[in-house]
Amino acid sequence: MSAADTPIDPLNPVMPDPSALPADSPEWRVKFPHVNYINAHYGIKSWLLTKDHKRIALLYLASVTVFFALGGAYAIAIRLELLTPPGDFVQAHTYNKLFTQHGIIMIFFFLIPSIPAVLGNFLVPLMIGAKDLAFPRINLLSWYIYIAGALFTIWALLNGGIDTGWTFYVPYSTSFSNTYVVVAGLGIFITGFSSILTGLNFIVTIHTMRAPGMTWFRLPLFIWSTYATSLIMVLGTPVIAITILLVALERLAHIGIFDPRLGGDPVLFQHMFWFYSHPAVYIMVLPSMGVVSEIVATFSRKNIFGYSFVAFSSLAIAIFGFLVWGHHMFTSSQSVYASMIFSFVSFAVAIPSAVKVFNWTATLYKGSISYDTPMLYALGFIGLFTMGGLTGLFLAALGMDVHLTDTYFIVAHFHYIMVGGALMGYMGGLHYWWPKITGRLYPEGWGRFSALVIFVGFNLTFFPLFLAGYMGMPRRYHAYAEEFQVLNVMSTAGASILGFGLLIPGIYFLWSMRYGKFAAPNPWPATGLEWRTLSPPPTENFASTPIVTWEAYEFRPIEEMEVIGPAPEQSSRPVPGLTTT
Amino acid sequence: MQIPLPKIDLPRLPFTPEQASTIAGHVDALYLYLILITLFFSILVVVLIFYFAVRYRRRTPDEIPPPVEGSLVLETVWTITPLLIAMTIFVWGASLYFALYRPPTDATEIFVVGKQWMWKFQHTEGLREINELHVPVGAKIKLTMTTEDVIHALAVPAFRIRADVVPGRYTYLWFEATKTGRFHLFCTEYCGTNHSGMNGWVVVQDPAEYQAWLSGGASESPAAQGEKLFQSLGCASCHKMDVQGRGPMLIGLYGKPQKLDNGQEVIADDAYIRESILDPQAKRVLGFGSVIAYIHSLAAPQGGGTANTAAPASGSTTTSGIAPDTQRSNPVGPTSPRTQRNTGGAMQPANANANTPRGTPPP
Amino acid sequence: MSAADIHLTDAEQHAATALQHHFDNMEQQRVAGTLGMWVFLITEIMFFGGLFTAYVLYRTLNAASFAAGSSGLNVKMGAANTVVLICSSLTMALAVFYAQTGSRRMQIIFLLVTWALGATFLVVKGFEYAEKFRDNHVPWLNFQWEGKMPPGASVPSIRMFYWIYFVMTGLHAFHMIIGLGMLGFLIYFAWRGRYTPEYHAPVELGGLYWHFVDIVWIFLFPLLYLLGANLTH
Amino acid sequence: MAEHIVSRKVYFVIFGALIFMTVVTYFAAQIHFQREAINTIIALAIAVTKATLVILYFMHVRYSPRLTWVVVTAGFFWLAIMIVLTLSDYLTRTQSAMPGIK
Ligand code: HEA
Ligand code: HEA
Ligand code: HEC
Ligand code: CUA
Ligand SMILES: [Cu+2]
Repeated sequence: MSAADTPIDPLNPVMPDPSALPADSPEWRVKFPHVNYINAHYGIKSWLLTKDHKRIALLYLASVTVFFALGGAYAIAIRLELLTPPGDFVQAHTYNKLFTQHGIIMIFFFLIPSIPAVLGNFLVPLMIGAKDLAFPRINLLSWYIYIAGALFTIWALLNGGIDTGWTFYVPYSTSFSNTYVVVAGLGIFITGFSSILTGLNFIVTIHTMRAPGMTWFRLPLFIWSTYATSLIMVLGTPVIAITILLVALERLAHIGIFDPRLGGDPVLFQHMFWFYSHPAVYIMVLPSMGVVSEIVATFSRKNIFGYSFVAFSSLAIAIFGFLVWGHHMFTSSQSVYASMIFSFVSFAVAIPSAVKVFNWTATLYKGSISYDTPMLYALGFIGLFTMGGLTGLFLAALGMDVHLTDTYFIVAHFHYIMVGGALMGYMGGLHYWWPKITGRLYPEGWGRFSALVIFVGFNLTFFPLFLAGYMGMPRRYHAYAEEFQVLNVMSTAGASILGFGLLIPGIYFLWSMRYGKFAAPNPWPATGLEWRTLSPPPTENFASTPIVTWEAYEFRPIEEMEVIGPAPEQSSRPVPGLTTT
Repeated sequence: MQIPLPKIDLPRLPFTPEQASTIAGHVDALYLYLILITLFFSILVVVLIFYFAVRYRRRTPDEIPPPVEGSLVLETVWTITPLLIAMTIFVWGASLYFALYRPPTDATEIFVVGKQWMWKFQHTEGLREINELHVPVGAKIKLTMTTEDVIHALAVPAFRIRADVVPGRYTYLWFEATKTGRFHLFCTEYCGTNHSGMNGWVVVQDPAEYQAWLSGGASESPAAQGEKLFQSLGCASCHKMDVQGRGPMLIGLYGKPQKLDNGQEVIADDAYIRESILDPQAKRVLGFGSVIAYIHSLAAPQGGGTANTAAPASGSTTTSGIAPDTQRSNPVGPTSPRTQRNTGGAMQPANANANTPRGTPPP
Repeated sequence: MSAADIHLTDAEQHAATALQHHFDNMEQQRVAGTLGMWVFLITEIMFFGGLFTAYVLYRTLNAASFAAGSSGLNVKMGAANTVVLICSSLTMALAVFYAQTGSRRMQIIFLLVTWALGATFLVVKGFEYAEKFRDNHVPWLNFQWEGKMPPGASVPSIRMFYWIYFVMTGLHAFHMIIGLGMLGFLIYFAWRGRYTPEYHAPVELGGLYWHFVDIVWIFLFPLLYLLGANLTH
Repeated sequence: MAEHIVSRKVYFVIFGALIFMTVVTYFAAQIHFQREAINTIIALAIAVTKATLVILYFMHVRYSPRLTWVVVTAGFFWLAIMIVLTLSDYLTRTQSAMPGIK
């Protein structure tokens, strides 16, 4: 039976497998419905030297997954240690390395590159109708830089690790710690350039490579949030680079810019560190917000309520996010007046986030809502981000932060946003675009199941930590007082559920790459340009430059959404789901 | 001290910290306000999501709902409302902050020096303590704090106070305790290996009891005096009661065999204990080699470390035999910035030996 | 601007073999390159910005020490280097001009002159560093201060000034070295006749970078050298 | 937008102005003003002018699309944010430094 004459069943947009080829037969790639970016070239070299943004995205996907698993392993060790009050599972200095390395890896090597470098790389050209990013070679270079930075960091880890906390506060990091601060710092320094180059590439691409008709206000919201993220990467990352350079110089040559004995000021380090690291938290969450906008629109088949408000709120977050860094320093001996400014702006920067939350909720109104896995993650994101964000307000309130800073309340706050928010967004995005990325479907039932397990496990892990924090349990403690134990046991129990929940997608994603059903070009169906090419897309994305005549999120019956497929000669067999070429 | 801000007195609920200072009720009131806001918005969002998700669930696979345009009125409402609410939090939080960080002028001053990994307190009367701070209930106390090495932070959750101590500068805290009892005191700025061991207790006493404590409590039993010495000399910073500190746990030690690092075992009798105090190097407990090296470095002339100061004083074989007045003999060096003149400023961060980088760190 | 706004004749497009596959036309490619360079330059501003912040802060807190430290620098050499760099900016601009107008010979000549001026700058800088070494003003090697001590100045803060001086000028010199390498690359390809009026983006972008490095120096010179100039007599 | 070619004359005029200002700033720095700040202000004003000229003419921003203007301004604006907000802490501090440290 030829698939081409099978009508697409909108109820089940998944096509019957046209090839009826055993998926593991040696020629399966050759006989795959069409020539695409995955099967266009073979061999390890074709991957390591690729300039195709989609392949580079996969390189990133593989590398950040490794780091996520590593960071997760550290997290499990942390939770095991905290099961009981005395420090019995590992030694104090080992514990300090655990949370430091957990933080460094999760932030610099997992979360910051996760959505921008994986989904962003894959989607930005597709969504705006371009053949590639503006600078494909720089794109590849930035992956190599990332790997170089990662190798330095791994070298530091293997040699005995680093114990300064991910915040590297001086003078501990410059004069007291005798761990591999400089090597690990160098790793972060180098990786920073990867992030700068990625951001630069996105900014230029979004400005100069949009397809005809793709005006700014027709851009998918994911592009807006990626654009805002890129601004932060470009404007903020150089500052952490120079800061780390100064720490290294201070350590190696005692330059004394931060050292009070040499006339320096340790608080200056905190200013410079947070000048980057606060905006960096928006690098972590903005892309997720973009993903959530896409998912919410698609699975309620509605245009995003207040599109331009959502778009501009991303920019507002990126810009105002640079004015609040001092809220990490309320108890640091910073001037009380400066604290007031920073606190004030912190509240202001919460408003664009609020706008987004309300607009997503309003989008659901009168929609046609389905509960596929990506949607479950997106709705989870909205709830958990709201909680994480609102507890951020506790911390932004000066007098309240004095009691809460450096307690587990902080730990709970940022895990709610970074795990409950950013990670959920990333997972949702991976599921949502998985058919496009691999051309295969993941098993929906397992998807929903694991999303629920993760949601439950997550809340059990981190909610108790709010309480522990308010009771006063300090963070970065290897051994703690008895009265906090109950809460910590709950948290550890939750972490094991969470870890189990995360393992499931890890397994079925791998499984689906080989055995999953073939995906139609537009399985959900959704509206973005990326859904108007094949799954997986051919190397240069579209057969001809698309001309955009529709608004963002303009839902139409799937028959009306033509696929701008590959040139006929590229296609080795009829492509199912193609109405036009 | 009257603070013109809302205040609540919490009953002791599970998972809430005790309220033991004048400011605690004020902080809790703000906390409650924030919780209500959080609950309101979280419930609002969650309920709406659930309601819409059920009410507008997809009924036929190809249904395409009509698009809904945005609404400027709604956008304005949900921009302005959160902004206004946020501003109330800001103002409240800021006023509280000023109250927390502006010490009353009539407060009694206590000097605090943090160092890796202990807290040293000095009362204006000259009395010094380590990891324990005795204060009378109902008195306004101002802490003037600094550190010899890295940044630490002093926090007393029951009082809802906290501030970093920063090398090269003084920072201040104040409180007025409202309850007698023992309250946790934590170091909450990460400061290195034994950060989690850098904690202790604030002991709030009745004024009379406090006076007795100040004057030395001469009528106590030798064991009680010894305990006090053990605390005040800083032994407790290494020999913890409950967790493994830098020194071995001493509970259940006396009279039992102890494994040494040369493989031998000794019985921990009086002689052994005396020797261990005087000369930690003589017989080393398994697993503490590097600490011994550190204790050695404490013997350096300007350091005034615990080990060598305690040694000449212990004329008899038990700890309680140490003359009570060693308590005043500057066992850990001068603590207060004010007394720095007469002691040559050994504790000044600028020249304290603990402040020089330890060895050559790896790259 | 989007690709739709850009119209070039086919002839123009085919003239340029340098068009990369993913761009629609040369104009799009050029605009993208220029924007990319500018965005890169702001990251450079922020990179140096961290140091400028430290400088401004300590200068504000220890004005006297910084003036004293500054009086130990060689203003003449600094000024000479400023002139050298301004000249090199001019020659670089001219090189771009000749690339735009398609004069291969003049283009190469001016690139070479720019290179030579850049090298001169580094040589002068080298002499200055050597002088600092002789005067025992290099903080991690041999710092001693026998110079001016205006009221309020202190040796640690002066030492800090010298640290900032070395880190800032060192980083600047590092950028100069990269610039020289880049010029070498441009000279080679210009010599090979690669740059035409249609395609000379590398020369233009190289020019932007070179001028940026010049601008950094334009600020470093007064901030570091001129501060204490009036203390020297 | 096609490329704009700046004439050589403009380059030479700008070059002359830059050299002139370098000379001025050099001699202005030798003068001992009553208030120290004046020296700094003169030096900085000249530096800013010089940088602006380089950016506008040598770097062709004067003839560039608005986007380039935005990018350049944003760069300096962000630097200003960093410096100003950092100083907002130090210049309004009430807590004292330890005697003899600073
Ligand atoms: C992705 C990461 C991320 C994000 C997005 C945020 C978002 C916010 N953060 Fe968080 N934060 C971290 C990650 C993040 N944070 C980390 C990692 C740390 C600790 C670093 C360390 O020390 O190791 C930290 C620490 C931290 C502190 C310092 C605490 C301390 O150390 O003492 C503060 C203080 O102000 C703070 C505040 C905020 C605020 C106000 C927001 C806001 O942007 C939140 C805005 C969102 C909402 C407000 C929710 C949605 C709104 C509504 C539903 C409407 C109702 C709204 C109102 C009434 C205003 N955060
Ligand atoms: C992105 C950021 C991120 C993420 C995702 C996490 C995830 C987790 N973190 Fe994280 N955490 C930080 C960032 C993050 N953390 C930071 C910045 C700090 C501060 C560090 C500091 O103080 O310096 C911190 C500190 C921190 C602490 C406090 C330590 C202390 O102060 O003493 C704790 C304690 O419970 C903790 C626990 C956890 C847990 C249980 C998870 C769990 O969510 C982890 C779940 C993941 C797994 C269990 C992995 C298992 C899954 C697999 C192996 C399958 C994957 C495989 C394939 C896909 C193939 N973290
Ligand atoms: C800097 C940390 C430190 C301090 C402070 C310290 N000790 Fe110790 N102590 C150690 C270490 C490490 C050992 C184990 C080495 C050894 O046995 O030689 C030890 C061993 C001992 C022992 C023998 C215990 C055994 O298990 O064998 C006794 C008794 C003792 N100390 C008493 C004291 C007393 C009393 C004080 C206070 C005056 C004190 N210590 C202060 C670190 C410290
Ligand atoms: Cu001291 Cu932590
Ligand atoms: Cu922040």
